[in-house]
Amino acid sequence: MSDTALGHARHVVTENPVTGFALALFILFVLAAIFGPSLVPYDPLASDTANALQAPSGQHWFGTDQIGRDIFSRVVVATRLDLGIAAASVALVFAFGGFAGLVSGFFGGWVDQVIGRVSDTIMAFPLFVLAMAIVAALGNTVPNIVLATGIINFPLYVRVARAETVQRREAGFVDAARIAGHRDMGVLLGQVAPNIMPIMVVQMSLTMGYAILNAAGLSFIGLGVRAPTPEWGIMVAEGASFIVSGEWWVALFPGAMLMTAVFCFNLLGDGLRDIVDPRRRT
Amino acid sequence: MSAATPAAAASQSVLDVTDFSVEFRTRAGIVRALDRVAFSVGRGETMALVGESGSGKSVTAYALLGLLDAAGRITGGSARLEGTELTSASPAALSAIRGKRAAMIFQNPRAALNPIRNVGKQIGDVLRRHAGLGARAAAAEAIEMLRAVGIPDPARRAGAYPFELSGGMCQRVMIAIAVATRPALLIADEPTTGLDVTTQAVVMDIMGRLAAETGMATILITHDLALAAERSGRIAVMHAGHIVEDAPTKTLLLYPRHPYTRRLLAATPTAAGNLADLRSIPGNLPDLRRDDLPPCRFAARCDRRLPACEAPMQWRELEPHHRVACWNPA
Amino acid sequence: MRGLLLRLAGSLPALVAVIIVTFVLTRVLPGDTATYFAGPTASAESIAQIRAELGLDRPLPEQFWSYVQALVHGDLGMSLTTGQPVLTDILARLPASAELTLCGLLIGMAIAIPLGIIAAVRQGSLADHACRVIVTAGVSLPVFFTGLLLVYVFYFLLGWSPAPLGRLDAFASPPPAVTGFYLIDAALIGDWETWRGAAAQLILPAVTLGLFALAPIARITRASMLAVLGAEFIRTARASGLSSRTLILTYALRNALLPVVTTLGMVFSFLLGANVLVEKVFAWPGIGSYAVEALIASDGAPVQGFVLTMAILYILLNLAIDLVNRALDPRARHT
Amino acid sequence: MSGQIGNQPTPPEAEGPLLLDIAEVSKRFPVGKTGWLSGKSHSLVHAVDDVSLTLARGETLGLVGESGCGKSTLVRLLARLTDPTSGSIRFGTRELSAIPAKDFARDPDRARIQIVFQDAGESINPRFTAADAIADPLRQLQGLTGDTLRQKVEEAATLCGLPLELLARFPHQLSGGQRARVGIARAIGPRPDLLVLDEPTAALDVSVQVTILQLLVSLRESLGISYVFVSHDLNVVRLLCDRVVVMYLGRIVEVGPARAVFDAPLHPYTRGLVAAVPRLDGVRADALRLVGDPKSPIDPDPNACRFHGRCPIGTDRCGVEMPELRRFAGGRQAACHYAEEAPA
Repeated sequence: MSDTALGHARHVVTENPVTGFALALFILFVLAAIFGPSLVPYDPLASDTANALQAPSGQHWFGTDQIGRDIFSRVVVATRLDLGIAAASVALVFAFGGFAGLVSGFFGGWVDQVIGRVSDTIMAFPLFVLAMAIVAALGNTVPNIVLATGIINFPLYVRVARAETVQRREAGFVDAARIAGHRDMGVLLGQVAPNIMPIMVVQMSLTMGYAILNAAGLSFIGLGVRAPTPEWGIMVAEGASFIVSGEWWVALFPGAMLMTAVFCFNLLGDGLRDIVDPRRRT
Repeated sequence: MSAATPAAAASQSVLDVTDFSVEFRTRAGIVRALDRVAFSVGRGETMALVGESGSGKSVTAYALLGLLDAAGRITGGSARLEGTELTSASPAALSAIRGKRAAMIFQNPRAALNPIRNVGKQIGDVLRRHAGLGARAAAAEAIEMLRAVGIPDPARRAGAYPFELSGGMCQRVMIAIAVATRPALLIADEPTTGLDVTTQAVVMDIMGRLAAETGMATILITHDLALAAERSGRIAVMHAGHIVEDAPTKTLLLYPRHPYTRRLLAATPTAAGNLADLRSIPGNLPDLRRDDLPPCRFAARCDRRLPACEAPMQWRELEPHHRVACWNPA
Repeated sequence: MRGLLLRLAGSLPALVAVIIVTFVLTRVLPGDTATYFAGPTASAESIAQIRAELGLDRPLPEQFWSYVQALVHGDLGMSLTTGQPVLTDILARLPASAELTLCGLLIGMAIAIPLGIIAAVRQGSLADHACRVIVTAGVSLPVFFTGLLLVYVFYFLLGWSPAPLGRLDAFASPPPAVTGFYLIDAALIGDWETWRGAAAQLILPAVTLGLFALAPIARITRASMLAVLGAEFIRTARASGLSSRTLILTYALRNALLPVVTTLGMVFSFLLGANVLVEKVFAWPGIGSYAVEALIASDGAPVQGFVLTMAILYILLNLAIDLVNRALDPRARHT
Repeated sequence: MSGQIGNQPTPPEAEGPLLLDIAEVSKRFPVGKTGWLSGKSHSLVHAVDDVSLTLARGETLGLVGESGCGKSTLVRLLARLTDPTSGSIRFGTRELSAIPAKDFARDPDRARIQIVFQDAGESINPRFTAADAIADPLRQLQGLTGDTLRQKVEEAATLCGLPLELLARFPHQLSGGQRARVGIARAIGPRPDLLVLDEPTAALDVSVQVTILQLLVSLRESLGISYVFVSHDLNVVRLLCDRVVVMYLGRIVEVGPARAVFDAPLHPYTRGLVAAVPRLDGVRADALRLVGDPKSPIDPDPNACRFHGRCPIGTDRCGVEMPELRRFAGGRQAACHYAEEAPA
């Protein structure tokens, strides 16, 4: 299986260079997140008012902001925080939402009812507004952003995991496993879960992008990460007031970085979906 | 199989197919799905096209009516519907023929109907397109068609949606759509597969009655030899894109001549036989993507194979109306 | 009719859930609610006073009961920033947000639905490739960033747009309020100059939201149209020789629209969130920027009122979508 | 698991001639929404209603009926995949109905009741190879590992005519006939006493069907397994089964030796069913037609014959008095007020 999957993956990457490109970009982002802070030319927090609002140049590739900080350094350093928040929230929701959906779909009954009600309640809010409310109520900290982003993605994970589980619960191989002597939990974890895992991984890649956007959006309106911490959303917010006076670089570079990261995860998710389920190609 | 004279009387024939070939271009190569298929169907006649999965019986129907998907194309031969050549007809001309002069019904009737349009309107759509009726006249005629296919309380049922009807009812609606314009030819592609046998019997009765009343020719595509035996006047047996034998139903069942037909009959459970008397068919269908397909695609599975079988296939008319594509018929 | 009433009743649990969650978020969770409500500059006495005023010293069920009672009477508290009842503020600002969101949605739908249809009908064509690029790029755009880019290009570089500062030029006066939608109100009295001014202000933020809504709608339209075109009943329709007009519009499109309508609920959820960000970028005097200002001032009641309003709006939207769905899909009427 | 005395699994030789004895088994499912406001619905689908039947050791019992007749539910009941609402299921000397389905997976009798599923492709975990699939019950139920396991897998495959080189393949790499053989090999691996065959050849072409049916006959002879064979194809049932049970809307309408039932049906439904089966020798002009559709299985009238309204010979009595299964000569039973023995 892994042999054919790998072969198929290689086939997809060669057949679809976009996925290969996304993969390369992804690796780049991961490297920036790990090694960025020790590689950047300037201290991301060091201000230099003499050199405030400098356009991009050989010295400051992405220019400097209103108090003279190097935007390139800030943008690179921010990668760790932005991706970290997104990855943590996706991991959180994958574990809880995925498991809830699995259990909900497999056992049905009151478990399904309760999990369904929780999902419905979350879904009753516009999701970004709910995230705002959670962070505003719990306080402006990184763990709270992670939590809020996880919570608003919960219904999505439940729905995907539940739908896939229900579909497989009806499949003959689940009955076959019972006949072969597996009990509920054995069937659930040993037979159903591995089968829906690839789809959940695709889901994770697709929601990474959304999680990044959500966290940056919160910071943009002043919730979440606080200045002067380098974070893409805040940096765009700080640059916003200079757009009308023509200092485009202050907002553009962090915004472009943000966009590229999200784009990368979306492309990767689409590519992974092609690998997992070639029939669902869009 | 070239230069074949179709068995049915030419004067009465509705559809004449000769040397009809179809290919599919796929990633894994060209599938030679149909090879020089030839048959004809006369007015009021029901011909069954019988074969196992992959034999090409459905492809034949789709290709005739111009319903092949983008990968498939007709590579040769001729198909004349009441004198009109179908293989060279433009898409617009085919669209004008479909549903008017030649209609088709499918298996899985509930999925084959538009789920959010009531059945009366779905019948009406065909009438408005092909019979030039206005909305009101089409609606009235649709109710008459529902009555004609034996649906009780047709005026009320015309407002029903497919999900509100049983599978058998849906198939009757399909038949009503197909015969609404009194086509000369009806192609029924596995019309009762998936329906219960009691429903199957009723649906087949209705098709038979309508064919008798209107004189339309029917092609019944089925994998079920027994159903073909009961419901057709003539059977053409298909194997791997070839028609291998074509004979009046009784003749074919009593005196099958092609080795594949004999094998197929020997594998079909009957009301009286024993399991021990049944024989399976050894081997598999040849891979139709091969470039070196043998002239007889059954040769590799055949126990009557001769050196002569390497020669190009030809039809042999063993007796009037009984043709077989075999060098060594039984 | 009975189904309609049942559906109305069906959105009650969501409403109850929303009220409970808002209550829990503001009153129960850690963090001193009185300090939060009193604002950052409050003294110890005023905090104590507010605590008593809010009844925070009473048991939770009792607090909840008075909270619900206040809600029923439309009492969402007072805004410390504006000094007005929150309900008054929100009602005054809601039309601005509604006009913006609806225009954004209309722009998104007007482009996305035809694009999705063409992409599906002509698979592999230029339109199809364009659709795929737009879909993937579109969902990757941070909406606040798109807005800023548009401002830079159309205001700073080209000078085609007015400054991104609200619904009307500072010197213009708004049309008399009928609907609160400037475009409609100005048109009603035939004041086309004001109409043009309002439209000029509206176009950039609305396009920003439209670009945001475009991707998910185009994606689902294309996918569902493709699925429907491959369905068996389309094959039946083709076998019946129906014209391509009937085939695509009556048979394929109506079926394909069902998932699109359902997805609009999700799109609305995103749009209402994006609305907050866009209002901030364009200094749009809607309820989103109201909430953001209150958040910065740590003014609790407006934030809570905003969350409730958004959630109730969203419930109503979902109700509307459900009704449209019922009208389109006979199967939905039976469940 | 089951500690009661007298309810222990018994060695087969100590048991009587009956392998399976099902008495008055019913299965009902609640239907309708159970929402917050709409309240709990009390409507029930009577999927299986008051079914009693027996299976002798070495016998093959056919179960026929049309879609919705309850045969799939009955299969799940006697394979102990679902719990009956009421009634008794005796397997050997042991009462199984009291053991919840979710615990039966670890029951010692699990290995003795196995199923061959309808769609062989779908019943094999797509992540399993043929060998994994066949090995799974052997590992779970008999604790086999290593070489013993491999040996048993190969033995089962060989018995089912599955070439050993195919064992490493995934289901999508096998043909329909080969998948069917994997399904059968998996089921006979633990050497069950009862094998439930749920439409094992429904998806196969006739040429392949024959080989699978013949394989089943040879396994029955060499392993001494009893079969419950479910099919909608009466001709196939007649070929394979000693006795046949005909179901209609959850109830048994006729039981008897297969040939007798099909050649001279007692119940009007069976008559209609038999008449509807296409025959190679052509249609009979006087064929009986069952028009209309079955009634709804939701909350059916307990006092009316389920076939009433569709029945060609029914009277008012059938609407007010549920016919019970009556015994007829030759070990036959039929549930019809007007069933009469065919003249000899």
